[in-house]
Amino acid sequence: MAEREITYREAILTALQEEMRRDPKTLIMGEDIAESGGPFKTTLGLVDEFGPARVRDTPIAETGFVGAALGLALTGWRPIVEIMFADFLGVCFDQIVNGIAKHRLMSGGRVKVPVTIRAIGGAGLRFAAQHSQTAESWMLSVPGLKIVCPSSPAEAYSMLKGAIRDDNPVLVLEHKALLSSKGPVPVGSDDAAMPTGPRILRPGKHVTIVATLAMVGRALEAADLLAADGIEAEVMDLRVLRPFDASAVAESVRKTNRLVLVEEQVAAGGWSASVVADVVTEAFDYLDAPPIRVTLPDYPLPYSPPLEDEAIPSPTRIADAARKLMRDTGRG
Amino acid sequence: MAEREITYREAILTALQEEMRRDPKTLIMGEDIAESGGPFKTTLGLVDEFGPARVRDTPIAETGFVGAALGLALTGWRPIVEIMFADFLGVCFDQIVNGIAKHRLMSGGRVKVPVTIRAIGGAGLRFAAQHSQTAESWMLSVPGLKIVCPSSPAEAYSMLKGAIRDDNPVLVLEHKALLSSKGPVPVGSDDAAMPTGPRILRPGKHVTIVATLAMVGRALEAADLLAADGIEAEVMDLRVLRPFDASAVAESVRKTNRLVLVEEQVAAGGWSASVVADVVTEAFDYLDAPPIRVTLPDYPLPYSPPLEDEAIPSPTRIADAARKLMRDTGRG
Amino acid sequence: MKKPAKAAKPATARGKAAPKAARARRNDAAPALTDADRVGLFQTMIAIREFEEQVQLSYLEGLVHGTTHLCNGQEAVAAGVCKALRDDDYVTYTYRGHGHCLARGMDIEAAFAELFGRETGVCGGFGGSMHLTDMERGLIGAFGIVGAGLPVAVGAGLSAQLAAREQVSVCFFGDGATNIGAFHEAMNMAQVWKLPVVFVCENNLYGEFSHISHTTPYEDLVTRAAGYAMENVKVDGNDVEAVYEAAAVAVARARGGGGPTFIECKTYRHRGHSRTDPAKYRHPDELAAWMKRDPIPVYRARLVKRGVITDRKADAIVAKAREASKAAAARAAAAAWPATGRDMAALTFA
Amino acid sequence: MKKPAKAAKPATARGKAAPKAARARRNDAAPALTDADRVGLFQTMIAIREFEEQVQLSYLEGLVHGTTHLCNGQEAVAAGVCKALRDDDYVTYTYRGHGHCLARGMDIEAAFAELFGRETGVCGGFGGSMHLTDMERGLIGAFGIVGAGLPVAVGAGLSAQLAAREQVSVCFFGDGATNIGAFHEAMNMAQVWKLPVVFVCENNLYGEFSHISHTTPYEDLVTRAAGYAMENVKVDGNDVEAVYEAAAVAVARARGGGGPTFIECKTYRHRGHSRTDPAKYRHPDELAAWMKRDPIPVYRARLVKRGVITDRKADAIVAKAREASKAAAARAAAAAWPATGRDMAALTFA
Ligand SMILES: Cc1ncc(C[n+]2csc(CCOP(=O)(O)OP(=O)(O)O)c2C)c(N)n1
Ligand SMILES: Cc1ncc(C[n+]2csc(CCOP(=O)(O)OP(=O)(O)O)c2C)c(N)n1
Ligand SMILES: [Mg+2]
Ligand SMILES: [Mg+2]
Repeated sequence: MAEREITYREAILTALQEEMRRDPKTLIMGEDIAESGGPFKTTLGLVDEFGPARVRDTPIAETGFVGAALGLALTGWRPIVEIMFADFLGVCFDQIVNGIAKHRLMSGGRVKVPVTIRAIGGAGLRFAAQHSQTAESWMLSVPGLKIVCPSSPAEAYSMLKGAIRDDNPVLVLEHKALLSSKGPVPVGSDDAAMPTGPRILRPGKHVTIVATLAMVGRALEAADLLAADGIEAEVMDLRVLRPFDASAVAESVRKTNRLVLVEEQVAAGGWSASVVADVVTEAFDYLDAPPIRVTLPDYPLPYSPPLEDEAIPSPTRIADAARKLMRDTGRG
Repeated sequence: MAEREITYREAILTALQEEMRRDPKTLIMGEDIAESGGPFKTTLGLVDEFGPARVRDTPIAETGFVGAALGLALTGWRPIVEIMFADFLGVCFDQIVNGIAKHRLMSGGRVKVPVTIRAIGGAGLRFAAQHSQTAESWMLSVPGLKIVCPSSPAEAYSMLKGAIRDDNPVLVLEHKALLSSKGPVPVGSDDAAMPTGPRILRPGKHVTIVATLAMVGRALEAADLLAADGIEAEVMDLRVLRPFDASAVAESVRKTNRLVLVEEQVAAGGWSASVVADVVTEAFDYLDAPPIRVTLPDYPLPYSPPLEDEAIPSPTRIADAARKLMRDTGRG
Repeated sequence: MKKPAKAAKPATARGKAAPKAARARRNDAAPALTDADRVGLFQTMIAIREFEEQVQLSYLEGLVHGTTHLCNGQEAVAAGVCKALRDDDYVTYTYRGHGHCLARGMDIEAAFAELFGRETGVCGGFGGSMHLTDMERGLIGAFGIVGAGLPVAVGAGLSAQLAAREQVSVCFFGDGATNIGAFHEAMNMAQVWKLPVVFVCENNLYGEFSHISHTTPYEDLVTRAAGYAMENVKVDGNDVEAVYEAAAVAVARARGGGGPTFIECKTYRHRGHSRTDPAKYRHPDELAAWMKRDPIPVYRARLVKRGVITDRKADAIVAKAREASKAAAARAAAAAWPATGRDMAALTFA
Repeated sequence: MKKPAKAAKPATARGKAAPKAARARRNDAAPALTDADRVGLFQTMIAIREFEEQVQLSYLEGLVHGTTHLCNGQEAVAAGVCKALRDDDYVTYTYRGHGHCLARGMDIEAAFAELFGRETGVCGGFGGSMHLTDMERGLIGAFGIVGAGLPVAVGAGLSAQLAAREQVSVCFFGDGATNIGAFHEAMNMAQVWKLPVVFVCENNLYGEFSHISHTTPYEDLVTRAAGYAMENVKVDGNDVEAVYEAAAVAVARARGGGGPTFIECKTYRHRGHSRTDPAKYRHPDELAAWMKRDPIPVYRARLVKRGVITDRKADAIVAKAREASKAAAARAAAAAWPATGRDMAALTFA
């Protein structure tokens, strides 16, 4: 094990490489992932090491190859599939929600379904409404599925390793705006457990800010802005969307008494609503004001830069929400 | 217009018949809906009146015919599609969430998409994990889509009429356990606006109970149980899941100060979380205790009767939640 | 402008796992059946028929919940195809899957118990009639979503190809399933990757209640296979030996690295689509004609005529199967319900 | 056991809208092109080429955001097919849709403005390069999800059949799209219902970066059509007149109630899949061979040789188109950004 400063993209690639070396029963399938290394180059070179049987270009047939992953998993393999844009989860939705996620329980717990689904999502690159979704809200309610979402190279590395080793279906939602971000990663690490809950990235005592994926960086920027005003924000990366457990957030709220949530999805049906609902249950008496959710607005994402920028939660909007909470609780 | 006592199934059929008479640009497509009248017999006889061109049996190709509905809508028709079991929304998910729901905004608001999608969902009939979902949680977050869910024959009738006349995509989620339930319906009514928010079915001052679809009846039963203890529950049918607006619930909570939500979906990512989050925002100071959500447990629905019964919220579980709230707030 | 195409030879795909070229047993005839095999085929069909007759009786007693999809009339397909398989082959099937499971040797008491929702069910009561699974017999999944099993079978076929143990993956599905996208993606992938997958289409002429002519541009579904340049064969699905022969050829081809085959079995279901369907959409003459071709009496007569079996022996087989089903159903009905109040986490996640 | 099938005659479907049997202009030849038509085809191809060259320049200036998918090399398909259409016909296309839109007469300034994300864009800046829509020209939708436009085109075809105005619905898609389920469902439905839909497959041999041999069991995609017993034709997609002729026959068949046709246009994209793709996966010889067959110089040479056009005239057409694109791009670049801070409800819901 050695800590190295690498990109999120390299972290994904390294995790794939290490796990494919470790376990000959792993394989990866997806569109244009072999010789071309994938449109986002997260599989570059894998085919040279593992060959085209284990690094497999598929037809444009997400239902086909995601379904095939279930067949592989049931017969002793540990397949990984890449969904090029998370938006395309829509075309293989049935195989995920009715097939992969349910097969174990329907069998009375007698089968294992070790499938890893990697999907690259996210807004901010002017890809318009059909290529910018992180799309996790579609699946927050799907029992039998695990969902994790890495916000940094280190998380991308360890979550993916954990997902591959997990004996259950795991959706790893990666964010395309983070692919070139850099950070220290403990490469060669053999410790690869799935994350079990949120992580505090910056401790603070006045307000808890919870975010995921690309919003984590923006939350940290907001915390800087707030610090200039003397407001100490505790920034948490939620990390795990399924199975859903907000108790660590509630714990933070017991300290800060204020909660801001930053979600790159619309408010209705998103994880921030579930966090609020659970935190209200667990820490009702500790909330000094209603939590504020900073989310996408309730329309499909527009293409034009000013319209897209307006839609995505910005550090300023996040900081403003925190300031409002301070004011509402008489500390502004 | 005449008020008649008819079933939910007949209410659906009557609404279809009336709207298809009213507007020659309406048509309905689905599997086995023509001569056979559909597996749930909600289209019985329509083909005799409107012919096979407007009451159209499709291949088993939900992506195909839901996508075709978009093409029809863009070219002057007002298509209705039937999804035999709401669970099958998974196989045409992309056409709904990335196509139908987004086409208008992506065009800059220059097209209209008057598509009605009827999907028959719901548990309680021992249909196991792939044929029992109401499935709305998959789509709560989809901007551009409207979702309504009728809990009674009158609602089934008026919501469907409103949906058909609406110039936007509307998903009407019907519940198969309600199909034979009876109630008064104002047949022949020409007033068919889409519902704009929840409806109070039973006024009360101690606790607000919000439910949808088949859970509405159970909430009313729970209210009877509670009444025996002197607890007056206000029962609301949420009715509209998209666009999402919980302000009427907040208003009720301002009166009762207590909130129970009953949802035939798992808790994570469901509408009850969104209601809680919004009510907390709007009526924070009026909540005397954290709202309680009575939902499906977090696993796929089992087949066996005792296991299925255990999973679905019962009147007793609902009443118990309300009683707990009363106790928690020192009124038990 | 060139001529319209009719079909094409597969192009050689790049970058796929090397087929085991050595033994391309492609056009071999099926291994000949012995008389013992024939009696076995008869027994399998009888076991399925008697199982489902008992399901129907149990249904009327209120023991079977929800819905069930019986395969009466189609037994020859399950029996014939499964006869051509090895124990370590993989099979996917549908909500109409009792026959396939029994032909693979699923314990009938565990099957009944599953239909009855009991603890002793093959899925502990969690799956029910539409979701019988039994990994030990390669019964990797029953799919309630039309077409959903096909990509899964392709995955099992890929697994077999990679494992190089010459296993084969078979998927059963109906005529209606050939209209859905999953069918297409699965057929295409199996052919591109030359996977050892046998696609068995039970063309019983109807989806739920709609005749194939409403939903498909022709009645011979082998035409679908031509669109993938896939080996294909049309067979009388009510003739168990014909089904076996077609399957044996396809299975040998698959084992030998010769790639997938599409088998269309022309057959008919005697009952409605599911328990609530009186099947009024079918002309009585059509039903009557097919009842005359019921695979079981037809095969029995043939075996008796050929002296493979006596009438007495045949009767004994039926009686024994009936008795076995009845007894198994009784034991299943006496089994406990699954316990409630459990923490289901361990059943949801491994 | 019967013989394997190759293809089949469509069975008569029950319960579908009666085809307008009167005029089954099925095998008619295409209406002959006049010299003016030929110049028009050339102009259309040039307009598309110059538009996209300008897009590339504007891209480098930072005016085009996100990604773009250019169709250089494939202009003959859009030009030839659209020449066979009426103004009231419907068209669906993809993220690689600039050519189709321009061939249908989309205003190039509004197109540039959309790519630049401006208020004056054809979708007000909401759609962008991948989602150009223009209902007035029958341009009912650009689909960013592979295959998603095909069922929509089938719906428009059904609309046309029901309206009985003899309109036709055309959908453009790539070779890669023939691997996805939506393709299958759309082809099947169009054939069962005998809809006036023309499926135009632009077979440019690649998906994003993968050669067709990785993903499809053959290179001639007309074989797909045989699987639906659908009329089909393979055509040199770089020969604009050949494309026109094939399309005109298919369109006439569709208008006359003769049902759908699948047209495979063999073509090639000169650039990579999208702006970030240097297209290194292609052999330089392959590219060079196709560049020699660039539809524009080839057609220009033919027209000059036949005396339809002089070199001077051709140069003038190019110069004019280049100038028009440049000017339109400049105007588009000067247009305002869409206003922020708006209530988007009215743009989301009608
Ligand atoms: C995606 C999907 N759509 C619709 C259904 C409802 N359904 C169940 S069985 C069936 C008919 C299937 O016909 P076929 O494939 O011929 O099989 P058969 O039942 O005749 O064995 C339909 C429409 C489903 N289960 N899944
Ligand atoms: C369902 C889906 N999967 C994957 C993609 C990503 N993608 C965009 S274009 C493309 C290749 C399409 O190839 P083809 O159909 O041949 O069209 P071409 O780009 O060559 O015109 C892919 C894989 C997508 N947009 N939609
Ligand atoms: Mg059938
Ligand atoms: Mg292509």
